[in-house]
Amino acid sequence: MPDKLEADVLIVGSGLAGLRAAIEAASNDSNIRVAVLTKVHAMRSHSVAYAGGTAAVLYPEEGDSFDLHAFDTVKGSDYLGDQDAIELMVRIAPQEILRLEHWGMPWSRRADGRIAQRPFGGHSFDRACFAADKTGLYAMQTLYNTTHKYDNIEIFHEWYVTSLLVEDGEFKGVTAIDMKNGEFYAFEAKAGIIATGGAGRLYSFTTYGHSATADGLAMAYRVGIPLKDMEFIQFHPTGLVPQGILISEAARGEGGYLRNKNGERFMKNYAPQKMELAPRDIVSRAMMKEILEGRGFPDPNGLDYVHLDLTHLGEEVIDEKLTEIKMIAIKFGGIDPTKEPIPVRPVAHYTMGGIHTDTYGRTPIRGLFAAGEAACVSVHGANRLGCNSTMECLVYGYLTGKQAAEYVKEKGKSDPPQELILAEEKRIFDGILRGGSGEDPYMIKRELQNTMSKYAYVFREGEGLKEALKKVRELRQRFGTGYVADKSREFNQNLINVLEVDMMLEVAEVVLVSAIARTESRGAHYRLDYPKRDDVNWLKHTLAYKTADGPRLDYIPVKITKWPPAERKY
Amino acid sequence: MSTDKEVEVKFRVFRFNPKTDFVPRWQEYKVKVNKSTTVLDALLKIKEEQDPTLTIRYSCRQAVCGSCGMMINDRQMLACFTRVLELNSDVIKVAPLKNYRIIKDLVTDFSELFQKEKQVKPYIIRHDVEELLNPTGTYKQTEEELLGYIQFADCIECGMCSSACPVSATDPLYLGPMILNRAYRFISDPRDLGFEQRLEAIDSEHGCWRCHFAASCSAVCPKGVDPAKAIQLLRRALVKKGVLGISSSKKVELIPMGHVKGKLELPKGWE
Amino acid sequence: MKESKRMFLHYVSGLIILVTGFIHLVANNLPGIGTAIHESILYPLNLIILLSALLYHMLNGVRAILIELIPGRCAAKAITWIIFLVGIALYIYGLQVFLNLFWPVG
Amino acid sequence: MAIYEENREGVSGWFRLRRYSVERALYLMQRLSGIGIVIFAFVHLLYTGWHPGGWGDVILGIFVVYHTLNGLRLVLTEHGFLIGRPIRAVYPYRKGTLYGSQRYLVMVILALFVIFILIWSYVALVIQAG
Repeated sequence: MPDKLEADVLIVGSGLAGLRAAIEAASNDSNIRVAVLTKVHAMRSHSVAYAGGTAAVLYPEEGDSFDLHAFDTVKGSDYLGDQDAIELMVRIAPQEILRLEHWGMPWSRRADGRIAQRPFGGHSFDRACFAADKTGLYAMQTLYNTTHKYDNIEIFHEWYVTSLLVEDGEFKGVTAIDMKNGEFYAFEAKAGIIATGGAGRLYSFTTYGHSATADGLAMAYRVGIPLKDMEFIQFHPTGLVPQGILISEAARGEGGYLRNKNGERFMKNYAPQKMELAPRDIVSRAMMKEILEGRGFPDPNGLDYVHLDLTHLGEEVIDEKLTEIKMIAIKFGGIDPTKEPIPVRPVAHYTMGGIHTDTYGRTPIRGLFAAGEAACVSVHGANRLGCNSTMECLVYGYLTGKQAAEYVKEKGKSDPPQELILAEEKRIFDGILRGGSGEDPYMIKRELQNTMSKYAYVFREGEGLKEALKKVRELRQRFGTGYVADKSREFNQNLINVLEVDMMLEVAEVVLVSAIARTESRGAHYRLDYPKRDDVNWLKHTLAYKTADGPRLDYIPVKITKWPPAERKY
Repeated sequence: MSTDKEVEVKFRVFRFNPKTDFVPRWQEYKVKVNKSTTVLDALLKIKEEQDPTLTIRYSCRQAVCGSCGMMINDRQMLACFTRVLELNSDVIKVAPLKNYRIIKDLVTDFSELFQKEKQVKPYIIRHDVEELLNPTGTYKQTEEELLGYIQFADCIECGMCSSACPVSATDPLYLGPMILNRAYRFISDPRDLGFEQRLEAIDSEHGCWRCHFAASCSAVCPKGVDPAKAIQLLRRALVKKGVLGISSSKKVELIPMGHVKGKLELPKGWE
Repeated sequence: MKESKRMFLHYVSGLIILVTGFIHLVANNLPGIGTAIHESILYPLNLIILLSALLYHMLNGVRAILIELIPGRCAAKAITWIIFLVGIALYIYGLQVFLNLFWPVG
Repeated sequence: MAIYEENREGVSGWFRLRRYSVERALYLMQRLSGIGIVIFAFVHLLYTGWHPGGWGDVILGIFVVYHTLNGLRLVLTEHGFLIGRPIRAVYPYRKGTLYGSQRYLVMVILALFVIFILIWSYVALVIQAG
């Protein structure tokens, strides 16, 4: 029988949403024991990489308003976002900005000492609060450091959660492996929050770190929670060729240009008003169109690109506000952005879909919440605006943390079912570690990524998606239970990688099935065979449930409060 | 762009599992690399194509998460921030960071480091507790005040500075550059009022006075943080305040923001 | 005493050694002005200051090295005390040497 | 084995100078010269007025002069002088402690060191012996 550990609120994932939730739950009552389980060191979560900023209405006296922010978000989402949730979110956002400010966040400032804001794609007001172009690093640091303030938060660095323990529709805990010594634990908890981030590593050309392997999504999916809107994957316009490292939208926010082979600012043909600062789906499609029509620069690896031109901004602006971009361009691209344009191409960047939750971040399982990119509330609908994701992480981290704290106060001790724990231990150690069979997981992963990049990229097509689905199912067959070459217990990364690929295959299937079913083009999901938005048939969210023979799809309506669907023009 | 031809490079990688092996061994691999291949890319290529048992800690691959600090040719470097060909050597020696306990292969144990971090109370300490939790405005801070600490806030906690430090080489209790830098980041923040409360850890026998300005920490820092500078400025603050008794009072103005409201209605439990 | 005060004295004593040590060196090596200093009644005073500063600076330096070499929570305290006692003993010995030097008994 | 698992450099870490900045070598020399001076001072006090003489005096001079000059540099830098103000780190990074005034100070003390040692050697080997 594996050892047992206990906590009141258990948080899986230590990114922005996870840490924010931990702080909220812990500050609510010092008797609530909060455990954060993370498969990396908490500070290594990929939230550290976001650069641009966090959107919030800070200066209504200057013309911004909650309604304007909500409308921008709704319009950006191609009217698929739930408007009640969006209104709730934008209302809480400024408070979160100020909380971070009070906890030590070095927001960039105006001359009068107040928080500065910069323009961002799709926003009709300059409302992205930023800290140079390392906002994520500073925000993560602020939150991670603040967790030290609370003695009732314990962070379990490098613990890999393998499954959720659910009985009678109620959350009971998780099973996890302590990677350091390979011990298997059952972790009892009264409430759980999943904040494991997105599924970006399904693609080979991606801005995500190596850790974003959709674990949380797959675990939730396996215990019967539907995954919502998984066909919507955002492609950020500017990923550095060839690594895929993100060149933040801040580069365009500060006035960078996109140019094609002829040196032309081609965005004038696609979004004449907003130009480079149109929403990401539109810019990405424009770039891909330029590339496909032969106006891009060729790349020997097939990663054709266009140019992001910052040379006219001057060294001073780049040094003060775009330092990280300068570092990335010089070190990884071998290009000095003050002198040469940067080669960029649309890159997998964000999973709009995720674990199905209601307006407040609650999943259908009692006691289980989801927050951040792993969740789909849905506030981003079919396309997310820049800076809104980190706002969502903070706001929903706060909301779920608060609710979880309230929830556990009235709960007795949770008692997870033994047979589930034993079965999971058997599956991992007897089934995979000692007795695993199947092909090399790394090759499977590479093939999966190539398939997804080829068929489920910016432009999609029914036939291609079906082809990809066939391929993914074939990969699943070849993967078997998963084969682990490294038989040792201590820090068995090979085992973890196998478990990750297992989860990725699961989620990839959902993405493809959802995408095949949606026969329209909306936001980031653009079907060449159905290029029009279809509000009559498709103004609804996809829900994918796990069944023995693949995902079963269901649909629920979009909540509309103030803004009926209209044509989207920038 | 990446039209450059591929070159074969030899890697000598440190392999050791303290639980099962008696002594470490060096294993050699040959990898094809091009101009843009980083050491991390090469190691992952080894892991995925040649030896899945090789254990490396890695995550973001863009020098911002701080996972992949290791000894590359005997110097602390981030594997993702070092291009293989930039090293100009035929054999590349890769070993775990010095002065941390080894968990396996290239993975080292950071738990002591994180424990030390907690000792210096790395968060904003203020008396207005209610304002901290439910803000009504923003603390005024000019860009100039920001510049006083922003360099030290750039730390990604890769732990390489503490690994390079010659004092940490003999004294495991020494807080080390990473932690002292973190402490000074908060002490120099105009919003923070917790100077006295951090003294117990900083001003101890294993605190900031064990630094002897070898500046190796700054030499290896991949983010331009300059922890040596932070430590010296920290000592300056200690001497100024603790020894000479010159205290500069920190006063931070709160600029209220009317539209931010604290309370909201949330549903309770599940229906 | 706080570590910062101890180390501040370390720097101060270093500077004192610089001055008094220089006088000591000149007094013992240069003819003329050196001899004049040597015969002044302030010379023993200079020596005593030099001895105090030197002992402090030296032993504190040794203590720092030992603390870095022998880690342990109690070790640092023990080292400090031992060094302190050694310092007292050496200081008494030094004073006695000076006594013999300048005011020899018999 | 525990010693490999512990992975600590120990005293050998002091001598690992390659691939780091020059300040690390200066630190090592400061430490070694300090230990040398301590040993001399004990003997000097025990056998009142003793000094090695000749080349021994030259070596002692090297220790004392180096320790003094570098010590003066440390008095300044370790209290935050001449290492630059905190800045916004911009790639390619220039670290104040390894660059600018601090480095000039290093050059100055090394130059002074050479000059003083030459004078002292002349005194110790020629004048005193003569």
